Amino acid sequence: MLALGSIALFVFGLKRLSRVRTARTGNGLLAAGMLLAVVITLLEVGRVDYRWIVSGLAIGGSIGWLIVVRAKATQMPEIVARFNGFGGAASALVALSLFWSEVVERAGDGTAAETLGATAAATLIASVLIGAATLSGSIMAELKLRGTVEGTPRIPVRAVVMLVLLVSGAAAGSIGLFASEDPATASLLVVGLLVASVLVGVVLVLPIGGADMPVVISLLNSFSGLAAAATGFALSNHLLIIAGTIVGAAGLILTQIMCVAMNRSLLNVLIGGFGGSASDSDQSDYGPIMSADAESAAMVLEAAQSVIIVPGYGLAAARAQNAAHDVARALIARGVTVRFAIHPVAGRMPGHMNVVLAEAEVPYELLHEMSEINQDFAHTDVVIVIGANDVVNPAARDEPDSPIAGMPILDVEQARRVFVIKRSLSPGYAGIKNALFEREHTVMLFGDAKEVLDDLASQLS
Amino acid sequence: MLALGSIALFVFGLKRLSRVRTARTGNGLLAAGMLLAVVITLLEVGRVDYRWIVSGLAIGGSIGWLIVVRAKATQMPEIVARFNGFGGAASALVALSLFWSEVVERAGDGTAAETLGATAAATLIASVLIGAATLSGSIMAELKLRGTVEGTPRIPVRAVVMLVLLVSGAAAGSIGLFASEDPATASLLVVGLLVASVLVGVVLVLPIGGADMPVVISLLNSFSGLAAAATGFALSNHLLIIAGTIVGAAGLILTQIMCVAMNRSLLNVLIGGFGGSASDSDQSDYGPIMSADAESAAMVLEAAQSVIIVPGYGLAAARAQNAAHDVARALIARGVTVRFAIHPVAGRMPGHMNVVLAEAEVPYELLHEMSEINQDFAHTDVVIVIGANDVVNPAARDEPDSPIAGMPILDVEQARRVFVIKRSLSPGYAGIKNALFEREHTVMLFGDAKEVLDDLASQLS
Amino acid sequence: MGPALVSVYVFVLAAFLGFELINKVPPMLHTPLMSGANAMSGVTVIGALTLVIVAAPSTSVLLGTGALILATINVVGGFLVTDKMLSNFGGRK
Amino acid sequence: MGPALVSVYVFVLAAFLGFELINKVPPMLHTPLMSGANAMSGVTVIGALTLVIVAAPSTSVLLGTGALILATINVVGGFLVTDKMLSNFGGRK
Amino acid sequence: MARLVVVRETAAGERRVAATPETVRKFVEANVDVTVVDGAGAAAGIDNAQFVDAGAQIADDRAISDAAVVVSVAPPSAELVALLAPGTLLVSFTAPHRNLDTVQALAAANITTLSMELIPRISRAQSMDALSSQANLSGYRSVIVAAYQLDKYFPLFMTAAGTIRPATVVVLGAGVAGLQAVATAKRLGAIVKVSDIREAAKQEVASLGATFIDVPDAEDLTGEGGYAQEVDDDFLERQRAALTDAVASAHAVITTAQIPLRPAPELLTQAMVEAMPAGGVVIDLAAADGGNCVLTDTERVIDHEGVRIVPGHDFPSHMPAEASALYARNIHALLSQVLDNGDVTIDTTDEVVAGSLLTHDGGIVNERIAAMLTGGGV
Amino acid sequence: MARLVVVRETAAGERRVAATPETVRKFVEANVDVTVVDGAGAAAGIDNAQFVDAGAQIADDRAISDAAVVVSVAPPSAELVALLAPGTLLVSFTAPHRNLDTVQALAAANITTLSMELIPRISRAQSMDALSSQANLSGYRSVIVAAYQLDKYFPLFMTAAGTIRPATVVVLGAGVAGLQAVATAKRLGAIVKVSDIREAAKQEVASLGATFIDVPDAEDLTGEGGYAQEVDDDFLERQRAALTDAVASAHAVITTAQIPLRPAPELLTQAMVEAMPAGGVVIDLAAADGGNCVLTDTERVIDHEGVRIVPGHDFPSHMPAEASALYARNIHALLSQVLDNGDVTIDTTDEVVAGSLLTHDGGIVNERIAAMLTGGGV
Ligand SMILES: NC(=O)c1ccc[n+]([C@@H]2O[C@H](COP(=O)([O-])OP(=O)(O)OC[C@H]3O[C@@H](n4cnc5c(N)ncnc54)[C@H](OP(=O)(O)O)[C@@H]3O)[C@@H](O)[C@H]2O)c1
Ligand SMILES: NC(=O)c1ccc[n+]([C@@H]2O[C@H](COP(=O)([O-])OP(=O)(O)OC[C@H]3O[C@@H](n4cnc5c(N)ncnc54)[C@H](OP(=O)(O)O)[C@@H]3O)[C@@H](O)[C@H]2O)c1
Ligand SMILES: NC(=O)c1ccc[n+]([C@@H]2O[C@H](COP(=O)([O-])OP(=O)(O)OC[C@H]3O[C@@H](n4cnc5c(N)ncnc54)[C@H](O)[C@@H]3O)[C@@H](O)[C@H]2O)c1
Ligand SMILES: NC(=O)c1ccc[n+]([C@@H]2O[C@H](COP(=O)([O-])OP(=O)(O)OC[C@H]3O[C@@H](n4cnc5c(N)ncnc54)[C@H](O)[C@@H]3O)[C@@H](O)[C@H]2O)c1
Repeated sequence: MLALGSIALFVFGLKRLSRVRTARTGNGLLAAGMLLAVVITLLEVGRVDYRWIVSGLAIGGSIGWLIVVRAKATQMPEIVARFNGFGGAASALVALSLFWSEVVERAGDGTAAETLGATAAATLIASVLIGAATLSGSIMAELKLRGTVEGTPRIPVRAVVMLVLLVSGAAAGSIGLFASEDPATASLLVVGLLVASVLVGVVLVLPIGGADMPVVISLLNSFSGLAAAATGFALSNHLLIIAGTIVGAAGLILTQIMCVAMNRSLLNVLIGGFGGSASDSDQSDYGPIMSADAESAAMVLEAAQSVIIVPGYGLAAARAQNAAHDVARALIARGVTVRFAIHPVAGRMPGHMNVVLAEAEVPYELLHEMSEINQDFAHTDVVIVIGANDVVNPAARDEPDSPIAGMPILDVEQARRVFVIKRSLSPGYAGIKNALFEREHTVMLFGDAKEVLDDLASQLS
Repeated sequence: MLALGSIALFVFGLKRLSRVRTARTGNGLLAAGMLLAVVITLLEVGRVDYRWIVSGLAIGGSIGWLIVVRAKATQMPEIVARFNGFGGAASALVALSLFWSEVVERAGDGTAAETLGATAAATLIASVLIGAATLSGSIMAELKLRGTVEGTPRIPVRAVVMLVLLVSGAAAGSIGLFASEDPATASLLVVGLLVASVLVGVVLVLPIGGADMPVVISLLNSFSGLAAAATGFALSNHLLIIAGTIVGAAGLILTQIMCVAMNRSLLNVLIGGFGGSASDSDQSDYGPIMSADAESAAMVLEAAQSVIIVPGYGLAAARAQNAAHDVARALIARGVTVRFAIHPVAGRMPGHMNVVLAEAEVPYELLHEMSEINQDFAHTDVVIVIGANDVVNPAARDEPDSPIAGMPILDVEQARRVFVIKRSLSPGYAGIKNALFEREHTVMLFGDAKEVLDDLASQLS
Repeated sequence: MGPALVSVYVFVLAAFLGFELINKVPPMLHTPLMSGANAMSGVTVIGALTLVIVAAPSTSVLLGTGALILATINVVGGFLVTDKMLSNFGGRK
Repeated sequence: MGPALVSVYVFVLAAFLGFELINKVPPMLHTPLMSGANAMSGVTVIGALTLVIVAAPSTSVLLGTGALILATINVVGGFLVTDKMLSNFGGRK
Repeated sequence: MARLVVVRETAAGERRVAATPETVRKFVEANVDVTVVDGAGAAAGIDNAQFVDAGAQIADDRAISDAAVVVSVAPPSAELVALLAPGTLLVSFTAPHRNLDTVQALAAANITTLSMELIPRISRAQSMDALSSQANLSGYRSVIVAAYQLDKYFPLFMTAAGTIRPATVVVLGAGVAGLQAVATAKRLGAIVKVSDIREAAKQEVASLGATFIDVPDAEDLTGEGGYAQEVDDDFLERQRAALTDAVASAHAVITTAQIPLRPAPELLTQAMVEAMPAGGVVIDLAAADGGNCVLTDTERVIDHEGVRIVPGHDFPSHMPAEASALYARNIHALLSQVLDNGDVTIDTTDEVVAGSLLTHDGGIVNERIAAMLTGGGV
Repeated sequence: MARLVVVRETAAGERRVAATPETVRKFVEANVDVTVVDGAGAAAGIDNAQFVDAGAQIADDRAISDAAVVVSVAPPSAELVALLAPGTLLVSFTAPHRNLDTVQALAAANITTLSMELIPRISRAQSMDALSSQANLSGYRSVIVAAYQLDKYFPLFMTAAGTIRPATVVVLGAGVAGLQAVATAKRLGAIVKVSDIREAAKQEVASLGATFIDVPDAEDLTGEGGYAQEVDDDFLERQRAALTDAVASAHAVITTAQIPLRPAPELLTQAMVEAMPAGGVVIDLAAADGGNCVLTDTERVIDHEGVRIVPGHDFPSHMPAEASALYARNIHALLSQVLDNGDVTIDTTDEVVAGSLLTHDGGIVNERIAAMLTGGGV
């Protein structure tokens, strides 16, 4: 019955983990569910020899902890890949361990299938196959992410190779477990299965570009869930079946969602050859840039008490004035203080911002000229820069040789957080780079100003 | 394995049934799932005497069909309540039948629990209790909907009565099945359980107002699902457990959603005393009025090819011009032909509509004067009247004594469907009733014009 | 693990599934969805079927047949009435 | 109904549940969700636990202990790394 | 087939004409025989030839004496009345409360007069409502004139050469002209504040995005037919007090407050004008009825301590072509009710005809005007 | 402590002044000794007393000879040049290409001249950019004048008295003035069509919601500094052909097309004007440089077959107070670069100073003007 609690924790955990506001507690629930599952299992196995268990848990726990504390923020995806590989490997090892303990070491009569039962035998094969392929695939993914393995090497007739590997692996496994009565032969065949499975993972991931790795890892993650479920079948452990299956299914959906977000199809990703290297960047002028989507921005805005909106030519070009006003209204309705800071030369004609904001009937009281508002940025939680560039470019102050040197600018950097809405990292009228975009507390919201703002407004209301 | 197909059909069916565009196929899938379940069961029971089965199915099927074809559109909710009662009754009867066949008719040794197994016995009690309460509750609900039983009679110390009924019923059932070794006594006690259960349903529903009946029916529906699941436990039929539980859980969520939509809490509804009669109406001047929400309107609009928007003073009063333009834009983006029909005296000053629509930059090409567009209404799929009243009032044409008699009006009635957005049924400037609102093809979208249109725009994009 | 316990697993999973299945239902679908779900709760019909497989008219068979008839009304009528409600919507099918 | 069949029921229900559980994930959560799910897939740890309950170091026990270690790394590391990712968000907790 | 004559306006500054080629064509189609007095359209940019093309004859003033129907813009002069034959139908503005002797003369001459300003303000009569069509134009024009007169941008601009504060425009009276002035001034980017004494005006002003100046403790002073009631001095005093601040910061004040057939309320005192910023403008659309500003001179623009006061009653004549086109359509719509296949039928059971009938059968039909003549007030 | 003198403008129709009490106050704070010529602000509504309040002295013209810095609006007259002592810094519009002899005289007199129209169009110099500030005002004003002149509503109205079609306004040249004209005309509800030859102008026009008239096969003719290039006759021919239809249906045409230091392109031919509807208006903001319309007369409004042609080069003087306030700030911003604790320092390595320097140390510093004088073209 306790197992049901564990399942409930898994279900609620995953659900919360998929919503921004609850993600962290969701992760906690998942961890609690796992702890509960372990405890239940220990209770069930009863009074046994804890030597291996304790040392296994201790060693594994410390290693996991160590890997994480040593990781740099930029390495997260690689680490996820690695952990994922470990999970797959664990499933395969569990299956192998079962095989050895029940078949090889017992050395009873008959085939393994007869010893273990057909279902267990079949799922044992699945477990080894999926687990081992997950391991090797994950290792490949990590190497690609690190850039150790680069490019998208084409494997000739890859589909055929894959098929051959799968078929031969499955055949070896089946013969080993269903036909062979000799444990030695059987274990040899199982090792064959293992090798084939490892190769499957390599062939699967090798030709896929580094930029597509997140999708691949997500897919492999779904696989390792399934491997766990297969182990569950082999061990007749329902908790394992359920948890493994849920995460397998959820992982598949997540993979699909990630593909859609990248505007790719899963097949497309798996065929490979796309994606280049993970560290590719179009905008070589710029260092690391942080970008986000409207939902994340909305979350930050909700927590803000004061917001200043800085419109520029891009607002007018996108004719996003109504959308900007909608965002302001939504924030005001939430009790946020909202002001617009108008730079004297924003836009392309004197008073351009006034003209377009008047079209959207932004009340004059909300508009503040530069000299009036510049010292307030330091006490402002969030600045939203909408299609402005030159007028918020610190180069005017910091780089005496800049073409805009000496022009007074809106000092948006002073604010706690800066969102910049524009379509790309392209420069503005003056044609120069803007270091504001690289600041640690600047987050780019890429896209047409009207679209981004519409999105933001609907998130906020 | 076929049973899994049936479950899948149930899952997908319910899911599709909860989305407007797929609702009808969803219902079909559910029906198919049910058919499959019946077929599976018939296959499982094997070669038996089909006499009862065939006649039961035939009689039940025809009665069900007859009830539906004879029903008027307005009676739908009553009919759902009645069917629901039948479902609950069926579960109770199945449980009773099991009890009679296994306990009374076999007349073996020991208690029923010993004969049937403890789980089956316990769930048998649950099945009778829930099923019978669902039956009587549903009958009450139907009577309330019909107006046969009116008001919200207060039952003194209702909670206590309820508790007593539940406890005594459960006690009778438990003693009958777990303690009594004499089939006759046991069956007497089971009848006691039945009676108590029927009373529970009555006490539950009687004090609840007619307007809250939909929520009550939904709750009872969830119960009848649980009754079916209980039957499944009693019969060890997993398909029954799964289908019953899914519908029980989904029904509970639906009940919750309905409460939220009515701005009530479930507890609140169940305590009763609210809700008055189902046929209450505030606006006694008007005959039956059809109203809908933005989502339904959006669905109709999506299917339209030509739409005419008729703005009036309410559009200006709500300052909904930008929202109206957003809706127009969203429709145009879907390939719908959209025009605005401007009545010469719409608003409160000459050209009022032009002024406000210009603020929202509705292109002049979309604006059409009355004389230009009046004959086009007949070929128009949908008209959206936004805060206009007098200028679309057929009284100007049909009632010679009306204060607006003789004023030319926009002939919106000619269109296939008319949506009218306003806050209430209050009259406009001329202070008179507008029969347009009662037309069969008119649907009111009540609310502030800006809010309704914002909603509509987000549904459409 | 006993079969009863597994049934409980099944029950719990089905309940979670039922809860997750329905998220946001537009008001216009409240009644049809309730009606469709109601028809589905007539699934008890398959319970009734397993009880009326003998020829002799005993009390249990009569009860079972009653259950069968009522459940069938629920199922057949329920799906029909739901379809009737939905036929008014006219959206793309 | 055999226990294997029931397990299949359980499997199918769990799969449906998994599919329904996740609807729309904001892009910023793609990686954390993947990472959390990944940690959860280390649930195989409980399989490993059931295999290493004897004292004698046989091949199977060694394999099982390897599985246990790897699965624990996956679980512990996975949840920690997920939490680390999420700690940057700073939203209300 | 009745003969309809379009007079040439003789009033000073009147540049409109009561028919245009467009309406002449419609009259001719409806079997009305139209004669236009030579040069009637000249000031509005319509020459005789265009009228002839539309089917009219051109004649001199004497044609008026043969007419069954005479249409005019300005209230009839004594000369015009003298020319009219008994039984003629005259359709025109008449400003009866200001021209009581003309009204008497019309009655005495047995002229049937439909007065454009008496047309009831009901929905179906809006197409005949010349007060509305002309007031709308005046409201628009008043803002254009104010913008032209002011040494000040209307909109707010934040530019490299400093911030330019927007102009403040105060509009007194939110009837047709007032609302159009509000809308136009808002369009140009001014800050617009409005005062009126009808409750409904508040929401109407809000519907155009402007702010309303509340008079403390004011009740709703809506009178008959949607018009405002005349207010007492005590209320006016309070209203002026409420307006003082707004007017003192206004670059332009546009006044449109009127009470039908009564002198316009005096809303702007000399002191209030003097408190306005130098270079300010007052545009008084109520000038013809005495003006809302005490200083208004109907004849000319005056400069009072740097504030220009512009009488606006003749604004429609600033845009005579546009104004005439609208007025002519109003006249045509009203006559459509009265002319039946070219013959005049005065149906006094018709609400619109009865309402606008001033003199008929030798008597003064309108009760309020009759009462004024017999000495009483309203 | 340098002495700065504000001249009284003498050019015909010039009503602006190069300093306002606001800028005088800032100069005084920066240790500049300001003298205002008696009556310099009168036309702009600023009297001597206000200048005195701000810390200036009042003197007559002779003070100019003692000045270290002289500020003016209009290009210096021969009389002013005669008054200037050698080494004086003159800051003013100079229209050098139209006043080559004045430029020579300035150089000969060893005057250092900063010409306001030569200030480079770079972002940081925008606060000094008088061309922008004045052009913006002219653009706004041009629409107000057009609306005032037209016997036509700007917005579309669908009323009980019929539908009033909106006015169509064509704007030629979408620089600062043109864009402001577009914005103002759009605000008033007109249909606005625009032509320009710079590629960027297209998006800028779209950002104001107006439509762009494409010239077939046009390349981007953006020249140096964001200004337009001068175009050849062949292109002009094609451009005019592309404009013909739009102009023929325009109630108002506002022309603003200019090329720095060159005559304005001739965009409106006589035939195009004649094709306009009667009562139409052409407003030519390029009048000073010859006009974009062949018929433009710099001195007066002319009426050509019912179309009025209004020269707009003096529009800033229609709103002298507003225009002076902006111009004075531009002057102050430029002088802030040049005055260091009250002393003049000409730093020719500064891009802005170098760009706007016309004459210095007895020579003509600006190369283009120097080239014009030595006979060559640009
Ligand atoms: N005010 C005047 O009178 C005047 C006159 C002429 C020139 N200028 C000059 O113009 C500049 C004005 O500065 P500013 O900050 O307003 O503008 P800016 O520096 O020109 O930057 C505008 C930014 O808007 C973005 N943008 C364009 N279209 C967009 C869209 N549809 N959605 C979202 N973003 C869009 C562009 O980035 P993406 O391409 O990445 O989207 C661009 O970087 C100054 O350099 C000023 O000197 C001013
Ligand atoms: N055009 C002119 O020059 C002029 C001048 C004066 C009078 N009139 C008269 O005004 C009338 C104009 O006709 P119309 O159809 O435009 O207007 P109307 O007949 O006055 O009807 C306006 C409707 O808008 C609704 N409404 C008000 N505020 C709303 C809001 N915030 N959101 C949604 N709906 C809102 C009101 O219903 P709820 O309260 O139920 O929301 C009302 O029934 C005619 O009778 C005309 O004669 C016209
Ligand atoms: N239903 C229709 O067909 C129709 C058509 C046009 C106008 N109307 C209505 O007629 C009414 C009058 O319009 P109008 O423009 O001809 O009015 P008007 O010219 O008589 O007066 C102009 C405005 O001045 C206001 N006013 C009077 N005394 C005032 C004071 N002391 N202070 C401030 N404001 C004062 C009036 O309330 C009115 O709004 C309005 O309600 C209008 O909506 C109705
Ligand atoms: N960065 C800055 O600080 C700043 C400040 C103000 C203006 N500017 C830029 O300077 C440029 C010039 O502005 P301006 O208003 O002073 O220009 P201008 O007065 O010299 O000319 C006005 C407009 O006429 C156009 N034009 C020239 N020949 C034409 C022809 N044959 N047909 C149609 N149009 C023609 C020009 O392209 C220009 O847009 C613009 O690009 C403007 O954005 C930049």
